[in-house]
Amino acid sequence: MSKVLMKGNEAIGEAAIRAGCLNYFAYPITPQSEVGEYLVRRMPEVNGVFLQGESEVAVSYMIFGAAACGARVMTSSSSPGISLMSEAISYITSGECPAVFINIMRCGPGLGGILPSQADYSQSVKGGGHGDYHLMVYAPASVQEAVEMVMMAFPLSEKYRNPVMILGDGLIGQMMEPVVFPDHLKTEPSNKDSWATNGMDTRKSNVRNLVKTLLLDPVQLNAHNLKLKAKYDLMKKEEVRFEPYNTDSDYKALIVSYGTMSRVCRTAIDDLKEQGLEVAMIRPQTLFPFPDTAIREAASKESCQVVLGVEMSMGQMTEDVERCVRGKKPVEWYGKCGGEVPTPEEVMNAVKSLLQSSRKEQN
Amino acid sequence: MSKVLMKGNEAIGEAAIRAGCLNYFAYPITPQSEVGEYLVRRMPEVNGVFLQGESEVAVSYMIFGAAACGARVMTSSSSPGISLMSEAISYITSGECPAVFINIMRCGPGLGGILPSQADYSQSVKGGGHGDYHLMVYAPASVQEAVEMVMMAFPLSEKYRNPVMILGDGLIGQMMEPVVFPDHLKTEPSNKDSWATNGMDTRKSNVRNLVKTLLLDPVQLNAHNLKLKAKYDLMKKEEVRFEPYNTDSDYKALIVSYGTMSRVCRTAIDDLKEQGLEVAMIRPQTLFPFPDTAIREAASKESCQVVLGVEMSMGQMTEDVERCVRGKKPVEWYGKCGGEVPTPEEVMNAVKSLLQSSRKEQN
Amino acid sequence: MGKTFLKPEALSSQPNHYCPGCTHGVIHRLIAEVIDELGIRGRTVGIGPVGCAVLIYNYFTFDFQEAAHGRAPAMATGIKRVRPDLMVFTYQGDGDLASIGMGEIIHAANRGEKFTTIFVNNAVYGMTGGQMAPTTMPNQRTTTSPYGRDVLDVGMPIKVAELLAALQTPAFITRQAVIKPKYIVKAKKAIKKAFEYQMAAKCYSFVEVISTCPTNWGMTTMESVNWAEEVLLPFYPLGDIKSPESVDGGTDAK
Amino acid sequence: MGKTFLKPEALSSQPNHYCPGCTHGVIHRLIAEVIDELGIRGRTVGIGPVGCAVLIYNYFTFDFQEAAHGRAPAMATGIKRVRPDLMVFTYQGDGDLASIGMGEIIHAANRGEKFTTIFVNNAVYGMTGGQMAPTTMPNQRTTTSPYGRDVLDVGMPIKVAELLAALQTPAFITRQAVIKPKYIVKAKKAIKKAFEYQMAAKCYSFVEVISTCPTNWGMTTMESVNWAEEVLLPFYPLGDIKSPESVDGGTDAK
Amino acid sequence: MQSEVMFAGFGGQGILLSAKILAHAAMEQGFEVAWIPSYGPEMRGGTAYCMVVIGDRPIGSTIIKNPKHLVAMNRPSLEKFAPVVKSGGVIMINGSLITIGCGRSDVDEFIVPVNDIAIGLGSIKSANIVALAAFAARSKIVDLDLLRECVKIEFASKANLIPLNMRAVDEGQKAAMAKDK
Amino acid sequence: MQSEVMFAGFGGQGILLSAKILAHAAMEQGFEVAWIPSYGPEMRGGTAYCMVVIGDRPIGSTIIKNPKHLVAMNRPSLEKFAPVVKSGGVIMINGSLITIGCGRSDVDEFIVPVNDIAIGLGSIKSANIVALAAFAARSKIVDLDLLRECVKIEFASKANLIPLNMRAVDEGQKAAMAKDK
Amino acid sequence: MAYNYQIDVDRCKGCGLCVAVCPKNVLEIAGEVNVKGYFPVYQARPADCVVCTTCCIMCPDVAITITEIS
Amino acid sequence: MAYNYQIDVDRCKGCGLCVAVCPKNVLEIAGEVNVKGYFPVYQARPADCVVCTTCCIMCPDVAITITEIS
Ligand SMILES: Cc1ncc(C[n+]2csc(CCOP(=O)(O)OP(=O)(O)O)c2C)c(N)n1
Ligand SMILES: Cc1ncc(C[n+]2csc(CCOP(=O)(O)OP(=O)(O)O)c2C)c(N)n1
Ligand code: SF4
Ligand code: SF4
Ligand code: SF4
Ligand code: SF4
Ligand code: SF4
Ligand code: SF4
Ligand SMILES: [Mg+2]
Ligand SMILES: [Mg+2]
Repeated sequence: MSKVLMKGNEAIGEAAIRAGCLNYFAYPITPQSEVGEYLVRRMPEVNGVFLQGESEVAVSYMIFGAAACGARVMTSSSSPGISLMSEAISYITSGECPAVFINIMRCGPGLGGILPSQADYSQSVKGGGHGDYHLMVYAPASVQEAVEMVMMAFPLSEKYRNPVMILGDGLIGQMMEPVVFPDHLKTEPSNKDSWATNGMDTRKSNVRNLVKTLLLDPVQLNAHNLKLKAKYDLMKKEEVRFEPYNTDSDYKALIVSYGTMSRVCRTAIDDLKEQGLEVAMIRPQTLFPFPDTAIREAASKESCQVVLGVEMSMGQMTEDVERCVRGKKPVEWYGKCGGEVPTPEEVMNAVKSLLQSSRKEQN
Repeated sequence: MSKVLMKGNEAIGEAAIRAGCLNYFAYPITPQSEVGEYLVRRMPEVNGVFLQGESEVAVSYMIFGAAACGARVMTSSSSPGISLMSEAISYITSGECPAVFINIMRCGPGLGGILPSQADYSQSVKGGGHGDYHLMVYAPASVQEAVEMVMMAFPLSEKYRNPVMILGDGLIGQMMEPVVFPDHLKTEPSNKDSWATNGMDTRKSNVRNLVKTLLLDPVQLNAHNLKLKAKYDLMKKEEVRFEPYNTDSDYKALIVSYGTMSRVCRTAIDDLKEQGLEVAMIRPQTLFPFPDTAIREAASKESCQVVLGVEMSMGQMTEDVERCVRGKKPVEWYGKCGGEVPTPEEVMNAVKSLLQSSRKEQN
Repeated sequence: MGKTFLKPEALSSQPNHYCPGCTHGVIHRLIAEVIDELGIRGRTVGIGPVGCAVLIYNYFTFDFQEAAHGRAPAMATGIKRVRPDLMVFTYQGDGDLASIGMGEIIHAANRGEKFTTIFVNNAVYGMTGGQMAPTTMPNQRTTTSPYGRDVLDVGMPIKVAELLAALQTPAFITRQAVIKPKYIVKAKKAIKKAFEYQMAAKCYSFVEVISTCPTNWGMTTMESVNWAEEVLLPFYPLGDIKSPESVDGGTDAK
Repeated sequence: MGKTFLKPEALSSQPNHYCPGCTHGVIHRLIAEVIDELGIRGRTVGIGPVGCAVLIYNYFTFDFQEAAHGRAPAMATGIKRVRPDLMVFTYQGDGDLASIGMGEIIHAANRGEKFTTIFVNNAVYGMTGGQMAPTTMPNQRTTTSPYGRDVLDVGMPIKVAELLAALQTPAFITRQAVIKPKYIVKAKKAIKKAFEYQMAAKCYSFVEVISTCPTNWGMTTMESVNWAEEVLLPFYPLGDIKSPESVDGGTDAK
Repeated sequence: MQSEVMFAGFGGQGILLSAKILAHAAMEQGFEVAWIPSYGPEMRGGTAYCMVVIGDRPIGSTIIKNPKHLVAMNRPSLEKFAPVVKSGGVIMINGSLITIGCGRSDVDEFIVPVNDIAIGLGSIKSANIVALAAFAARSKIVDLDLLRECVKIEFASKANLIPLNMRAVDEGQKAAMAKDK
Repeated sequence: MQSEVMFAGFGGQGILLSAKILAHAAMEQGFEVAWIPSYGPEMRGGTAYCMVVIGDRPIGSTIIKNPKHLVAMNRPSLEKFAPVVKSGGVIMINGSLITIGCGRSDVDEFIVPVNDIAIGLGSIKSANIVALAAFAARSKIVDLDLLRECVKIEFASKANLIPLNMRAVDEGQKAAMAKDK
Repeated sequence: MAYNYQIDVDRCKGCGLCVAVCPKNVLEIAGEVNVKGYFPVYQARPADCVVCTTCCIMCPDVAITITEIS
Repeated sequence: MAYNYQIDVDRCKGCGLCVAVCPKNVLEIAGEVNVKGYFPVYQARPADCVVCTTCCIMCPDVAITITEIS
């Protein structure tokens, strides 16, 4: 299919349909309402389901109910709405149902603002809800990548029977960029008869299925948690995705940055190169699982003096960078939030002053 | 006041009253319902307010409203209930209102079970809600400590104008232990006229107060986030609390463990000592701020070969241990969840096998 | 001319965990009998509450989902929207449905979702140890109204069936009881009617059932059924309150 | 015999951000006038919604709190329970109050919380760009009902005032409009009455106000007030629906 | 030195209460104590048990797999816990409901028909106090007079029950002594 | 090589649309493009602006403090953005609403009374297309025929408006040329 | 036609509801507990039973079943 | 008694509601925009004004005020 110019939110809606997701439940919230406004028109064309729920809490359980009976489902929201979904997200992971959540982040905390932000990193990656669980979290840096990640998300969430979140900032949702849509996925969800509560007749079985999360016996519940942990460990082994940039140079500093913020960093790195200063970047495409090893190895490179986490939040991701660098190099944070997007110039200055000070320390 | 034998949940309720908290809003949930069942009888005796809200979501905003007009308020809940409060918690931190949240954790994810667990570490410490904020999080290991932490919590939440969470496991709530109650705090909440929406007449002023979290101007919202960050940095400087155990021995292993889990570890350490094996422990009493330095320094000790995070969850706290140890020593995790509480024997074996394997590695 | 009586097929043989004399068990059996008679066991999905009936999935022999506290109507909506051919019912207590779940039940009913709700009104939070429910009677003592429900402080009990009947969207709404055989027989008919409306994709259907909680009422079984009959029934009158046939979906009663 | 007209003291001098002809501004002014007349500015706390009125705190000269979407009644409950002497009102749109906030408004009303709610019914989500609200009329086009609200799919509009009136707890519940001067004069009287009930700690008071949204209705100002009068008012009849005096707190109307 | 007592029986047999009174008495005697109930959702008619930990140092782990002593009020609890009691411990068996023994020679097993004694005293309700007193007397874990005081304090609000329960203590104590001969 | 165009004016002046058509044309011409609107809560009547980034390499930062060009549809936007335009850029001024100049000598400033031209064409609504065409012709940033095609595609659903907007393109183009003399 | 009236002693919780509703006063609570510790019912006066199933309808635990025996 | 009828031109959004409700048809929308880009109202026929405040009551923006002048 040819190239089209499309707004991120609408492209995400279209990508879902092409991934065979014909069921969408959501509650409006800026800056992602266009996802629903697009799908309310598209779904009837494909005999799909569109429903505006009465609240994010309700929507999150509509998703659970629909996913639990085997449907391919998606919702989209933004930060406060995701907070309200956190109980259900915990339930859905424990009930091992596949589902896709889109979070087009706005600025917090509280009502905050609606401009681009990455302040929901911890909520998405560490678990906003209660209990030991993880979402698989993808962070697109362009509309094209958002489309590809949405289309990957469904089969992956079904493979692991775990919800997947696409974590984008407001720019991803509001920006128009050229998009080429991959071919449709085969629309039949992978066989779910082994667990989905889709009615015994549907699966021509007289064994009933159960989707539940209550396990009163501690031995069973511990085993269940170990089973979930095994899935997360497998994701860490198999699903890590990241993009290295300028990593074969003899870089003096390593930037770790994701989403649209990483595009600003890329520009900064290009400009620094012209100024004769080599800087590299690891751009996590999956925030969970996080590219621990890639970052640690990149940080270990001889030439690299310092690691800088650059994010539109107050160092949430940088904490993970610190963890995986294991003290091999000093780890620093640079960022802004509240809708202020650091410019390439600001990132360049942050890197330079950092290198100066670290040079000072050496003297 | 003399020693009394009291159930954790009831002691927490009494401690709140002695801290001058005469306003309690909550929704029932096991294993903490006794907090409310105690306060519904006690509050009338002190002309206090008890209200059972219709849901945790509603309760969390009752807390916001009451706190925002200057009252000293508390709520208590358990894991799923806290998830439902996460939007409000984000609002309250952004609105800079003091309030105390009790989370007597149960096992997740989902409905899970009601036995002791520590699976809400990440939710409480990293922020279950959206945006850049932190709760100050205290983790009591005994009923007595729960009482003391509750009574500290109110003045601290007012000092920082930030909510404080007491994170206890089911044992803290359900266990009876001897308690000696500290004297009453002066019941007048610290002066809040500079910000509380308590009515202009109340503060004999014609300047009105505003409690809000919307900041559409990114420069202002970034500044607001920096202001909050400054508070969290100050907490990291001033409010870290931890208990070292057997740290002046030449310990071969360092355990990091909190809450009732740490009591099991203490027994394990005593028994290992008898067997001639020295092991030390850092017990974080504050989970945020986390005792980074104390743990790093303890891990750095010559004799220490390995660091072991022991928790009733799948390694949530151990990630923070890994972060602050900065690769100085290998960091491992041992734990169970779902209501299975590791026994001293199990902890002892975990430590021993760990030391063996690390010895192997050395050969 | 005796009659025979057997455990319905839709009901599992597992003994329930309810307290002696708790009528949750009666309601379970009636649902199972109706599902057998309608022959829909193979395409039914039940949704359990969080409440004493949290283990309900153990007592039936068809697909079941377990909801979070109060959210069963949202889950049922999710199922019916993607699989209208499945027969779906929610089973909810009065804390679950009328307190934390009020928003979900009102909106599901108002959208006219084509599922059935069995609403167990026992005037108390059973599972968590007897706290006050929205349906708790004036002056009734509970662990969170130890001196009796003070209506001046916390308001009157909520008549959920009448409240839902005030919505404009056509629906079948009825109140029944299972405290004595004569009521049980009627209750079964009402539950069957509710499922029939769903099978016809006609409307949302809601059956409130007055049930007992001897344990938290602090009464013997017999005291419980009598208290329910003498105190609850006058305040919560039995019978059909609204049906989709009634003019402009308005209420029958009044 | 002319009259004078001045900006009330309770209203700030800051120009509002509402679209031309949006009647949110009229409602703001009426509230301010009532607060001036009752002389309660110094002990009033307003609670704003998330909706087009999210910046409402800029337009008044007394203490204000900003709620999360739909939760204003819970915040008001928090304030009134700890400071019954403060005069508290919530200002909420129909998405805020009738959709996400349904549970909170019903329970606050049913507890008989002693605060006042100003409910702005403009049949649409204004702030977020014109999505369907629970109050959206049958066949009304919105960005999430582009072919018109299909009542068979999403149900009938919710008559919030009538729904709250179906609760048993005594309350003052009225519906007004601000689309033409004659309605505005009545609306002000009703708002004053609502605050007077609160001052007397008599009951919960609720004023639904039919308002316009020219921008999302896609109409001129005049088209808007006329559409509101011709389409909304017949479905949402004006007048007092319930008062605490009426027998057993029941409804006046019907 | 630390010792643990497991009280176990049916729900409704007053297990939690007798355990609490023992903990209280031990506290008054200057020991460190912890009272750890088995809590779960309201599944009625099940087994109820409660652990009391008594020590002279701050109590570490409250998770005890092998208690020192056992007070078994019904058969399922005896079967469940008898095997894990530390050797040298006391196992008190409610002879009124339990017809078997614990089958261990390394513990001090003794049988008291607590229900029958309680019924003899006029109310089955006092069975848990009879058992408590019998166990306390036998194990000498706390001072009996202190225990009496704590029973009084516990029933302060229902003063009319105090005489009954005092007699329950006496009878329990007698039963324990009796066995000594 | 990358260039950025800032479109700015009142809400309702069709800013976002003309920016979108430019981005579309550039895309069709084989460039990398990004269209970045200013989005905010529905505060009507305010200033609306939209940035179009056009480059021959994948576009990095979409946060541009100094655009190459500016299309200023009203005075506030001219005052706000004229100072930050890169030197050598084009600044198109809507002469119908703006009576001042940008006060810079290092840019190619030119004034087009787009409202008047649009009214002349029969509908003020076409002003944004006039401006777009004028700017495109002046800056030569995209091929004018491609632009025409994209205008047609944009209005495909409202075909009756196409002739008007074709004329708007012509007039805009003329206006730009005119200035060349 | 003959019927087989069965009380599953171990399902019965001895709540007594059936006893109260039996029109013929056939049922009584037994003296010894079942495995669960409850005192179950039994047909004290089976001869009086008219096989009306009222007790079955009332029983929350489906402890009573009635089958035909040809 | 004389009155001072004031229209705050820059508050006015030109919505025209006051024009429509004025019983004396006093008001009209002006031809030139105000600072916000709106076309404000003005009293086209001030002589006809009966100072009834109907326009003030209708105005959502409190753009019209009427004061006494002694
Ligand atoms: C979010 C959440 N809040 C609270 C609880 C605790 N809880 C479990 S059941 C229940 C109430 C049960 O009462 P009801 O719905 O009336 O059912 P019943 O037990 O009376 O049949 C509560 C408050 C929970 N599990 N989850
Ligand atoms: C939790 C949450 N969900 C959704 C939103 C997005 N949102 C803001 S206002 C609004 C609806 C506003 O409509 P209404 O309440 O009718 O007020 P109006 O703008 O019409 O006056 C929505 C859905 C939000 N801010 N927070
Ligand atoms: S607590 Fe009440 S509702 Fe729950 S099982 Fe027992 S009697 Fe039934
Ligand atoms: S969008 Fe509608 S409600 Fe919002 S300000 Fe504009 S007209 Fe008023
Ligand atoms: S069948 Fe009828 S008569 Fe026989 S025992 Fe049951 S209730 Fe009594
Ligand atoms: S009703 Fe059922 S459970 Fe109750 S006594 Fe009769 S048979 Fe037993
Ligand atoms: S009503 Fe007010 S805002 Fe509207 S035109 Fe008249 S004066 Fe201007
Ligand atoms: S005061 Fe009355 S007459 Fe004068 S302009 Fe206003 S509405 Fe018209
Ligand atoms: Mg109940
Ligand atoms: Mg609205």
